[in-house]
Amino acid sequence: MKKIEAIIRPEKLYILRDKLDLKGYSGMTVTEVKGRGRQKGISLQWRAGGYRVEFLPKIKLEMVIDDKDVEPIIDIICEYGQTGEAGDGKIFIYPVEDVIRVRTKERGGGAV
Amino acid sequence: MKKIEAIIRPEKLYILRDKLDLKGYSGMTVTEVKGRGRQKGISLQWRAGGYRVEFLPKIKLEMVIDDKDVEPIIDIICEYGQTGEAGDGKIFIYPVEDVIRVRTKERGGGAV
Amino acid sequence: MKKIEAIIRPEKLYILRDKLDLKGYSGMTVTEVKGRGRQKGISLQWRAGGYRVEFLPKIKLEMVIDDKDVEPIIDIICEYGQTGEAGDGKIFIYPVEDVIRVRTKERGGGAV
Amino acid sequence: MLSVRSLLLCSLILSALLAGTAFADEAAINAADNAWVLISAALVLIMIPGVGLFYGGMVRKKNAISTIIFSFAVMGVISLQWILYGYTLAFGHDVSGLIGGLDFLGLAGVGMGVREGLTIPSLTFMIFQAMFAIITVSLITGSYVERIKFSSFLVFSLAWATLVYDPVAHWVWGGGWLQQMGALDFAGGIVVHITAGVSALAVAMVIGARKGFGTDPMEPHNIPTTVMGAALLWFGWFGFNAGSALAADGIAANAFVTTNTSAAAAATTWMFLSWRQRAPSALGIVTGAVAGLAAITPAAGFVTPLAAIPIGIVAAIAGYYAIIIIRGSGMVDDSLDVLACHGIGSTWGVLATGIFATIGATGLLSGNAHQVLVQLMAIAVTWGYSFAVTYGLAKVIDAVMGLRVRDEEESVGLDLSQHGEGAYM
Amino acid sequence: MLSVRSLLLCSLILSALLAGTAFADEAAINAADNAWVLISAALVLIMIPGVGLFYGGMVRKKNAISTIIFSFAVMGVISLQWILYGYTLAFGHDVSGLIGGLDFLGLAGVGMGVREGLTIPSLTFMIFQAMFAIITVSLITGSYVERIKFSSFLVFSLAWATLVYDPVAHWVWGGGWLQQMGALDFAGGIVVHITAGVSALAVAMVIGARKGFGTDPMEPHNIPTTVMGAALLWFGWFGFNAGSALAADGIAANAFVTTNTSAAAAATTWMFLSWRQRAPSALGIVTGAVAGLAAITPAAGFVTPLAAIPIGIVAAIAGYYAIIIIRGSGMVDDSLDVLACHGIGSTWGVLATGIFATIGATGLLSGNAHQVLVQLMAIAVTWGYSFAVTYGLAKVIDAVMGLRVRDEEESVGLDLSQHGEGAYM
Amino acid sequence: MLSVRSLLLCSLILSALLAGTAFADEAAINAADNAWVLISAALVLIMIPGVGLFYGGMVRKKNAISTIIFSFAVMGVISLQWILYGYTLAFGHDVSGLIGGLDFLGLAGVGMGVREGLTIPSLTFMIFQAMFAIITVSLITGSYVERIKFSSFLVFSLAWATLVYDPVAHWVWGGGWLQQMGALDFAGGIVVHITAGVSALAVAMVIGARKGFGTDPMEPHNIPTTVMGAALLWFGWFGFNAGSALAADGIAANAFVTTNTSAAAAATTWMFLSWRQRAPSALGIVTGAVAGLAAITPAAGFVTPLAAIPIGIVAAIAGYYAIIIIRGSGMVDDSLDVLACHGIGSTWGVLATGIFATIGATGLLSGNAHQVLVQLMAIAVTWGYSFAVTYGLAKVIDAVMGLRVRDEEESVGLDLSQHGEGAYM
Ligand SMILES: Nc1ncnc2c1ncn2[C@@H]1O[C@H](COP(=O)(O)OP(=O)(O)O)[C@@H](O)[C@H]1O
Ligand SMILES: Nc1ncnc2c1ncn2[C@@H]1O[C@H](COP(=O)(O)OP(=O)(O)O)[C@@H](O)[C@H]1O
Ligand SMILES: Nc1ncnc2c1ncn2[C@@H]1O[C@H](COP(=O)(O)OP(=O)(O)O)[C@@H](O)[C@H]1O
Repeated sequence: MKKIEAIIRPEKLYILRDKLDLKGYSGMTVTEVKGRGRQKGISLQWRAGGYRVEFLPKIKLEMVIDDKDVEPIIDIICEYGQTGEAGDGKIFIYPVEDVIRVRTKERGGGAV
Repeated sequence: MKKIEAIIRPEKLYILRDKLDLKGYSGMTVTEVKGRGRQKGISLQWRAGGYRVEFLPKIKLEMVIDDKDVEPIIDIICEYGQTGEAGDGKIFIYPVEDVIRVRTKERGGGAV
Repeated sequence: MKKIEAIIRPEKLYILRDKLDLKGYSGMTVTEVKGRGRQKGISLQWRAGGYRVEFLPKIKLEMVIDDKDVEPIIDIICEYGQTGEAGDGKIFIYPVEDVIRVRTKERGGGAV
Repeated sequence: MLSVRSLLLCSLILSALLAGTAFADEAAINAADNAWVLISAALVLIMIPGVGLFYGGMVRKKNAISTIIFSFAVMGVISLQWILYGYTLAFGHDVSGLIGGLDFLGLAGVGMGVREGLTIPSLTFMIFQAMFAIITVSLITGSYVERIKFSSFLVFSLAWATLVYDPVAHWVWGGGWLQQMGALDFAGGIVVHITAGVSALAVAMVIGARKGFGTDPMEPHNIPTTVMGAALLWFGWFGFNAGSALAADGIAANAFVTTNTSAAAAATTWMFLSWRQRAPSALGIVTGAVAGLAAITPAAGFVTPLAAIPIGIVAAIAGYYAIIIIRGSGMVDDSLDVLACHGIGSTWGVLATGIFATIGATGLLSGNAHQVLVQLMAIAVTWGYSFAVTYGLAKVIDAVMGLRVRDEEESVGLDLSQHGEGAYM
Repeated sequence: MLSVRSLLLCSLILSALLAGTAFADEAAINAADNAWVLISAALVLIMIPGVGLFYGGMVRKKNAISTIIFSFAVMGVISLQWILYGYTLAFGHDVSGLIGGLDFLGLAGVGMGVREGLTIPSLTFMIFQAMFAIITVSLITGSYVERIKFSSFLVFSLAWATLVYDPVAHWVWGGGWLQQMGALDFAGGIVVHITAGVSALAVAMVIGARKGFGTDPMEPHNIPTTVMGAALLWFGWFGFNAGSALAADGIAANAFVTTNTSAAAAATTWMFLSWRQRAPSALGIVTGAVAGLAAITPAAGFVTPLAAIPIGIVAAIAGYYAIIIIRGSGMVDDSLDVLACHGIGSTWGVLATGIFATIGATGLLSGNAHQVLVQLMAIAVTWGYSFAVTYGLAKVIDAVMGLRVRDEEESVGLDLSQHGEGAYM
Repeated sequence: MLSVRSLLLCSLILSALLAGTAFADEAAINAADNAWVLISAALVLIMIPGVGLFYGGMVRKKNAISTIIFSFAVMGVISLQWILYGYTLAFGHDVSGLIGGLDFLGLAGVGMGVREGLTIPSLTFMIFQAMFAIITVSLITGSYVERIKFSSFLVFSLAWATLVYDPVAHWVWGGGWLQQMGALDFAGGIVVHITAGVSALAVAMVIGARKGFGTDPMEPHNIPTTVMGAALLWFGWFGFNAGSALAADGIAANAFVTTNTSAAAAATTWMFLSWRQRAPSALGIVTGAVAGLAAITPAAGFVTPLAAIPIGIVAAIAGYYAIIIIRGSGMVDDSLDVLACHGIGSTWGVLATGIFATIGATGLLSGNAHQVLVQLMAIAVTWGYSFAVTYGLAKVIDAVMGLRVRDEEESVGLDLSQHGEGAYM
């Protein structure tokens, strides 16, 4: 099993949820995070003039899935999560050693 | 070493902390997250009628621990974290390559 | 590639960002978390007397980087993130299997 | 480099400015009434940011500032509109029953002396009325939040105040034809709440629904803020209604009591309605209060405290089911239910005034069936006029400058896209 | 399908509604006093959501809405109770010194004319008093937050207002036996704060402590909201105390000044007390202010501004140590310290009135030791009565319908389990 | 163990306390004026936590409580200072035009009877003025937030009120030399806003910039809270300015209208200024309103409503560019722009009073050029005096006890380090 961790634009969350759902990927955990990268921060307004904010609001979307689902999910996220501007985000893939469902103590693939 | 990442019900945090503490597992990091899975969201009230929220508040509990502690911790979380209803959450186990204590630069098992 | 996950004191975020930036490490994701460990919580004031809070505000700093960058980044975080008191935090190192840039679908090292 | 000529020009303009206030005879001013109406004006003023907070808590976090600041911006723009020309359009000498003449343009002749027929200075009356104009414009904002362009909002607000509010205020309170016909509207059921509610519908129809309406959750992001806003509304509404007695007399006391009673009855009723469906909703309780306040507004000084109970109860029932029906229809996204709470609530209130009036007027139950007809007539005309003009106005603005922000701006949220700000850090 | 008979029935009921307001002689109304008491009533009204915010910021996030909406719901329910029968129980013709007769049932005879012995309309007096009944009920909510069933809260509130508030208000202000005995209570130390504080203790004992009380952190989730609430309390308290002069006279001015002074002295004292222990606590400063306000309430119009300083200082010290002792005992979870802040603070205030009174009454320091005895007697009786009746009432409700939510509901939080809502998204 | 001697001592002190209020003749009190000034005092009171919220939303989350509680603490400390000796320093019998004598020490002789030359009780006048002293001290806090030691803040506030506020209030309003010279300051442009704004600059210079100023983002953490604060300011300002008429007369009505107009004009102007640069900023709109309110304060009762428009417009332009220049200079960290909003805004307002005055006084445009000179003189003296004394005072406190918290305390945030609390959980 793998964990897909995608850092995405907050406004893309609902469309991605819809598209992932459509393909049967409904289990996920999201976290409000802030990020920086190529997108070099934005300037927000003070009363007069502005100030720079370098950490921008992003959403971290985490899904633990079977190995075979990695590529289709990457495809969906890249297709519907992008605007073409810097700041669209990244997907990180991590190995997962085990999964346990708290309710039933089931383990492994079936627990996801 | 392993990382245990448990997605739990928010109201179970304090009981789990107590039970883990009792067994000597006190180091942990918690994050407020939102999740969806089998538990199909809930409906909240608008002024009249309701609206559906699919992402539910959950707590992510992270503990980096020695390999030998994995099973006892899983047991505790499953025992005290469950209600038997969908939405009790999942535990994910990840490999950890190294741990460093910022204060002392100690590494490995001793740093946890 | 590796993921560095550092749990740090919130007030150290900006100095670490500056120091990391200087060395060219600018991509990162930060999350507000709460933690407990050796630092045994703090007591906050009620109207009269106090109450104990065991989970303290921390920042989780995540960076996905090339293997060769692990050590220099650990050094920077340990140097500028510490105060010498319990609660300075931990750095965890995880394996990363792949990285994809959402915008371009680039993969691997170049995507970071 | 200021030349002598430009200095002269300046001083000419300035001396014009100075001429605004006449030094009229203050003999007839009743200080108590003046104090009462001034403090009432202040109470109505605090309702305006109250509307902002009430609405602001009910939108998504990314639109919090945008929603709250609408009301504040309106305080700026309509205050100026009112003293420059709005007041005279509403309260200037009657021109064929339709509109006020320009006698009070730029507050000419509106001074510290007593206003004819009252015991308070003209300026006191003028500023009390100013607050009504402002808040009416701010009420409408609830229907188009989360998607309107800020510039278009400003143009719309200014034009709407001029084309809808000022004439209707004249018809009902400024000596216009509805007043001549005997229509009763104690504190603004017709002038404020029907115009706002119906116009909210019209502009919501033109601007279209929010992206994701009906599919994505449009969650109220901060209910305590909404409760705070509702609290300011209930508080300020005493000025709104009891201040409309324009004197600190028994009528003011009566209006104060009916206001509180209707709000209480409607809040309680709405609580039970939402409970019947599922659980006593906090949003429902405060919404009920507002619907009850809107409903009692036209009636406040004309009916007894006990009559305020059925007025409040029916307002809650009507508002509750109006929301269910309007939202259920999926036909229009009146985002914060302005039509249901204000339009429907107050339509009932205006009608109820014709039914229950016993104080200084008589209604159906005191044997004056005619009053009901007059009230119905006033309702019909105001609905029609408000809807038609607002619909047209919104269409024109949409054609000329566009009412909506771009899709991406809406997704990102108006706080960032329209104001370059974020509500909470 | 409405039959003729039901229409007739309706019109009968309605004409009953219309009869509520008598058209009495308005000649004797003093407009200034009327304006002052009306605005004071509005000021007391804003205190009620102020209590909600004050309390709401001090509970855990998952109970924020629940805590805030208690006060708002009380505004609905007790407003109605008061005009229907509460007012007459408190201020109707005295029946054996114990309770008011039913002469004002449904506001019969309570009209726009002047109230006997005063210079303001009966309706003004009635609605000013209504706000006191409402806020008293809302103060108690602080003791049982985070665990009460909403339905039981409603039943308790209604019954408590009827069985405790209305009689005690009658005894002290409505011509009842404590008033006849000469007990002094300018603005509600006995009637409002002792009854609320002591009843809070009783109901907290019956309902039991919150799950995790003493072990889990019960952290105040939003201190700015609490400060905002305290600000509304301080602001509105001017209406509460200075409005209780029932005229815009020198007594009102004096009460205004003593109110501000006691609040300031107590806030400052509490600040230093918490500082001595550790650091100047913001929660402590605002709590001190509230304790000082509660303490000066019975005394406000009877004592000099300087006397308000020791009154405030002692209130803060007493409240501070009362919290430490009550919480330290672990015996009861009076969650937001209602007994300590209101009960203890105002018990001292009632006593202090007997000591410091010099204006329109004399106390110990002006040589009238008897007053202290009277005050002590009033304190003892009110403590005893409030405790006994509330304890019994809570026991009965608990037996019949259960006071507490289920364990899981408490864990999840009352916002979700009782209201189906979440405070912040 | 209380000995007889200590009891005697106590009773001596207490009888001193009781002597505070004289029972003067109430015959000449005008109840309407009294009601108006009392409610105005309450309105000014609510501005004080309003300042706290306004400021509190603009600092970083870790300093939210600290910033908000400054204003609340000031309500405690300066209320006491004022009744004990501040009032007599400002309004006691004039001593050489410089300071008030000690005749009203501890409110001796300040009673319920009418104040000479007015129609309201001395106590009413005293408490209305108290609110001005408090709010002025609270305005300054905006310049040193996020880094001052709480103890030093308290000492500074007390000393500042005594050394700057009380004397300047005497000069301008208490019969002192500026008043004798004919300086016009209707409601506190000189006394409140110039002293506060200029002193803010001085103390900011002494305390130094926040760590990370100019490099780290100093983001406003809760803009809705700031808007709420601004709303309370606008609301309360009606009491501030229209209450300063000290009677419910036409002047009060006029001041009410000019206040609203200037706020509106400045809010609108600032909105366009920020828009020109990028987008209509919500922070900008509310800041504009406050600048407009500060500017109209000295002029409110002296100028016509139309004259309030240019006063507001210029205030916004001046304030806007003042912020850009002061921040751009990088020389001082007046964190929440107190100098720009209050100092600059009101300096313009005081000058504008000399230009536009037509009501009860004459200014340049009515042919009295001399008034401008007097106003300039008053401005220059107040700037100089405020700056010099505050700078010296801050230096002394810094030397004796240190103004700033330690570096780590600043990094962690003042909420935790100074108060042991956290704003949001
Ligand atoms: N090396 C990294 N480690 C962790 N998170 C990163 C890293 N680089 C970027 N991110 C996250 O991805 C987000 C988008 O990255 P950015 O470089 O701005 O855009 P893009 O991927 O389109 O070039 C950042 O805001 C940050 O949250
Ligand atoms: N595949 C997944 N990847 C990541 N998180 C998941 C996944 N499935 C579930 N979760 C998390 O676990 C929570 C509980 O899962 P759910 O399926 O609702 O309950 P249960 O585990 O009891 O069947 C979800 O709210 C979500 O946060
Ligand atoms: N075993 C662990 N797993 C996950 N997070 C941990 C663990 N131990 C500590 N932490 C995180 O690191 C933070 C600092 O740890 P702590 O033990 O208090 O200080 P120190 O590392 O200086 O001894 C904690 O607040 C917690 O967030």
